[in-house]
Amino acid sequence: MEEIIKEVVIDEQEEYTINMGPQHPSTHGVLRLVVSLKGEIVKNIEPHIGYIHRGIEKMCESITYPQIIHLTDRMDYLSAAINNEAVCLAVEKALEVEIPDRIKIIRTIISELTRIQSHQLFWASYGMDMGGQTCFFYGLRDREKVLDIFEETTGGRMIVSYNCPGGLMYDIHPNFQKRVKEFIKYFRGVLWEYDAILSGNVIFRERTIGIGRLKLEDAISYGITGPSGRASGFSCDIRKQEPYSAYDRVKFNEVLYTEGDTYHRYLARIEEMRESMNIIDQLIDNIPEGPYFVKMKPVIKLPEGEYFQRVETARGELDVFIKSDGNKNPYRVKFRSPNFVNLGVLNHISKDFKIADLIAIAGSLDFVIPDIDR
Amino acid sequence: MLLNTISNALSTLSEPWWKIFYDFSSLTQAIDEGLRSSLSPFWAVTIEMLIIGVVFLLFYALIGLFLVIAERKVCAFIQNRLGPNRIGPYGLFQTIADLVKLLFKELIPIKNADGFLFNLAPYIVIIVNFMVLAALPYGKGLHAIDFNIGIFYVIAVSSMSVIGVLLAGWSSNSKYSLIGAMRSGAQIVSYELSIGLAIITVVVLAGSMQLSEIVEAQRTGWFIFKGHVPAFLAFIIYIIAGTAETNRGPFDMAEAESELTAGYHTEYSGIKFAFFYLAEYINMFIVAAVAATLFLGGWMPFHVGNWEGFNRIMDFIPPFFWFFGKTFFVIYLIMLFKWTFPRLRIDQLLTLEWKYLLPINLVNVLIMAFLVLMGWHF
Amino acid sequence: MNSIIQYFKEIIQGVGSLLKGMRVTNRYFFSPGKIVTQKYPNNRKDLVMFERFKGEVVMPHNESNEHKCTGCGICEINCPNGTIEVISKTIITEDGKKKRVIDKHIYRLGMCTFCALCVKTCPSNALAFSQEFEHAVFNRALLIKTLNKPGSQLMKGVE
Amino acid sequence: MTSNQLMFILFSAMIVVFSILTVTTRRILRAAAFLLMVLLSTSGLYFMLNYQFMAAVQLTLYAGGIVVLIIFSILLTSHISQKFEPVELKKSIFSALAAVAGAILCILTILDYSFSATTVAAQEVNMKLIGKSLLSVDYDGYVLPFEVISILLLAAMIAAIVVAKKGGPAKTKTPTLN
Repeated sequence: MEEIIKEVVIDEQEEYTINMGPQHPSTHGVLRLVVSLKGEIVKNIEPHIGYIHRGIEKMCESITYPQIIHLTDRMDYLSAAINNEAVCLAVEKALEVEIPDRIKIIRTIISELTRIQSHQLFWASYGMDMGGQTCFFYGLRDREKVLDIFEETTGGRMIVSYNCPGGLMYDIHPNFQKRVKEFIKYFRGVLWEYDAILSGNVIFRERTIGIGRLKLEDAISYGITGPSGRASGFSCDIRKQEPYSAYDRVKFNEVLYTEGDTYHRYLARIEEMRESMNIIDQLIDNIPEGPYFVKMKPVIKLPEGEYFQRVETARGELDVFIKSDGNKNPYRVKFRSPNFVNLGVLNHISKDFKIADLIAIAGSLDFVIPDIDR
Repeated sequence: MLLNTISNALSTLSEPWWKIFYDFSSLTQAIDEGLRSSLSPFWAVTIEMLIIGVVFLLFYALIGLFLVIAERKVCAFIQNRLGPNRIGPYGLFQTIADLVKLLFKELIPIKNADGFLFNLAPYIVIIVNFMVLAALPYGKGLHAIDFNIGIFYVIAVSSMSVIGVLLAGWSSNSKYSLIGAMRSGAQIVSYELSIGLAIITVVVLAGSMQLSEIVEAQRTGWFIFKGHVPAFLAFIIYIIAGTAETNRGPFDMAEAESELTAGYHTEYSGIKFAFFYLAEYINMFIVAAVAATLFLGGWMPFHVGNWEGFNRIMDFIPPFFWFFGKTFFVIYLIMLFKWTFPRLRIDQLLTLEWKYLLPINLVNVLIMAFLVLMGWHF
Repeated sequence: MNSIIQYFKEIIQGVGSLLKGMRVTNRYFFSPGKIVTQKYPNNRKDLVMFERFKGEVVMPHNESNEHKCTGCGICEINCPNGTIEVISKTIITEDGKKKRVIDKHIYRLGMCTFCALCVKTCPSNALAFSQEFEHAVFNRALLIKTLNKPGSQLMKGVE
Repeated sequence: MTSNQLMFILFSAMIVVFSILTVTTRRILRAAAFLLMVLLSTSGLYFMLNYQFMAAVQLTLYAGGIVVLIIFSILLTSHISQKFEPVELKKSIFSALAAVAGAILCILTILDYSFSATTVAAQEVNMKLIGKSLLSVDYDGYVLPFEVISILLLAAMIAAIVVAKKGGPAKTKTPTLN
């Protein structure tokens, strides 16, 4: 059947193109993939991006440092708190501010909760991409609990704007620790369902194992970071390599696989949720008392120079580069967003697979389109 | 006049009205005799056909609407949701509102589409559904046509529904539609083999193709119990292949919305889309009804050996309800498949058929024939 | 022979994994207590938002229609996208001094990104977030709000 | 007029009309669709005769099998915008003549045969009888033709696989069905 379609293609053309997107159920936003197909075999993919470009980097040049935070929320909206943290860390590094432990630990917990909810949404939408719509609702059901924790403490659900240069916007809510512990307990209890419904399912395994294999050297040369890179054996976890906030005082494993296929990219995220829960377990009872912010000058001016900070978002390495000319606005801000780089490898790994595999591969790279376009 | 005839016929019924639920043949015979006594045979037959047509139209619409709401509710409960809950009690009238909406929606003409085939395709699917529905035994004596070759007729007619899908995909002049149609063509054609062989397993056990006889043969026990392992295997295979045949659940490659947006009915809108949508649900009903008839004893109540009291209680439930109870059980199974499993890829789908279902099925038929020859079934 | 065993093993394992998934979904189908849907417009009465929820920026007034806004304009400076506009006027107080007070504190809800910088930086804590989240209106002009109520005055003791 | 006659006229009219449409339409898939209608009407005639086995075979083999195959191959090879050129006048005259000649021959043959009206009502054919005669080796058994056709079909299937395989194995990483 496949053979026939391959050889006698419609209109006797060798290849034909399909526009996947900007509106397509499985591009998770306004990504447009121009896919060349030969029958059902993908021959070439040309991503067209920019449908949601807002010029965040340019906008940053005209606003002050505390104001930049709210824009970073809107890049990778699923790792909002981690993006905030990146800018805050860069600014604090520039000003050489000593950050108390309390802030560091709270930041780490919020980051890991962010990571968990991001991976929950990944699991949900990946299940949906693969046709198992029930996954979507189970994933969102569990994510809701994290979002409630965020909402109680930060006032926002997705767009948290919780970090600010010098600390946090608010202190943690009195219920915070209790609720986080409840959530961890609950989530440990339902995580086996994720395996029962998707990870262990024979259809899912057949569809993902061995599909879209990314070799270690390719992962490194394309700069694929985050769980997608670690599934290929690329040890790229910033939390291990350049520990920031409180990551130097917690024990956790960097989830590494060598297979590099779709299934292991998926599995890396599931395992990361477990690791994140371990990290939170270690920190949640040890939040020291103290202020939740360091008193900063009313107008923050960075000394002239270039500042750089790397953090590990849910999707990979986010680098913030700030060049300051001593003003209250940065001279230039550059974000190295993980999704934009990860998108680059899509054509490389999904060539010669079927169109259904393309969905699986693209889903396993877990794009957030606003982060690609910024 | 017509109503008079029917009410006269009803008044001649000797038994109380609720007895009708146990045996419809007295009712249908009474109507037939009533019509024939007052009209010429030509008009009697015409009016009977009309009555049956109207009844099936109503039945079709009701089953379709009910299944849509049922599916939405089932999937909602599976997913920890409430499902439709706005229109009517528990949202039960939601589908009626949807239907009204679809009726009023614009039928968007497609540029460069083959208009004739584009419009024909949904009707082919619908007509095929009707033709199959007519042959199913719904209860004792509730049977539009009882063919000698009943089950063969059902396979024969349902094999045509793929034509509607193929025509729809091709005439839409859309690549997504065409890929969807191709997939569904390959899928339906290959899974028909499994359905056929699974049915043959039962036919071997029953020794007849007439649906009423098949049901009657299960008076002493449903075939799924009577034919022990082979019948059970055939049931499983039938359910899997039936799910694939209706383009549902993990086999919805033809409309795979995460890949092909909506597959073969991407370009359809309004009531024509509703036809495809409805036909999918009626197809599911047909598959479930045939499964209930062949494997679960049709309208036969559940009996256990010689537990007289238990069997007596089971007999109290009218056959009509037995049939629908079993059908909805199978429908629930099929829905559970859809809402649990991720979708297969097209080549895995064909591998499943040709590498697993078909060989097992062939061996299964052989074993069943052997069992029947040796008389080892119950 | 080995491959035949493998064949059946695959089938059994596959069916087993499918049944495992079906057990989960089936269990949820028969446990209506786990439903998480909130019937939103019906539960309006007992729907409590978290106290920190950033619904919209408001200026709390006390019973005698007094607020704490001095019209300093720090919120306006801190707002990253020009959501807030503070229009002040000069009045002559009882003791004959000229004093700048707020005339209108204009808040454009449609542009607000809820970054909370205005609330946080306000020196006199005049602004706060309300838990109101039903912002839908038919006219965009309705999203431009004046936060200080008509006739309101600066609270005593706030400078 | 009895209802039987009415149905007969209806079905025969459908057969005639759709046959003509099949050969006159200039779009290939429409021709296939009309052919499907012809086959359906034919099976309707069989149903009228109470020859249900034949009718169902007509449905499975022709409507469900052959037409699906035809449509499938059209789907694979032709585009929706393709239309046939109108046939030349000379060609159409010749084919019309050939058709008329064939029709005359058939009609003459039919008229030649004296159809004796039967009073026996049409009977359903027993399925067991059909099954037994299909597998019987007696004089009127069909086991030999059955086997011969099976071998023919097997050969055709093998040939089809060989033809399809000509292009060499697909250069895909995923297993394809062969």
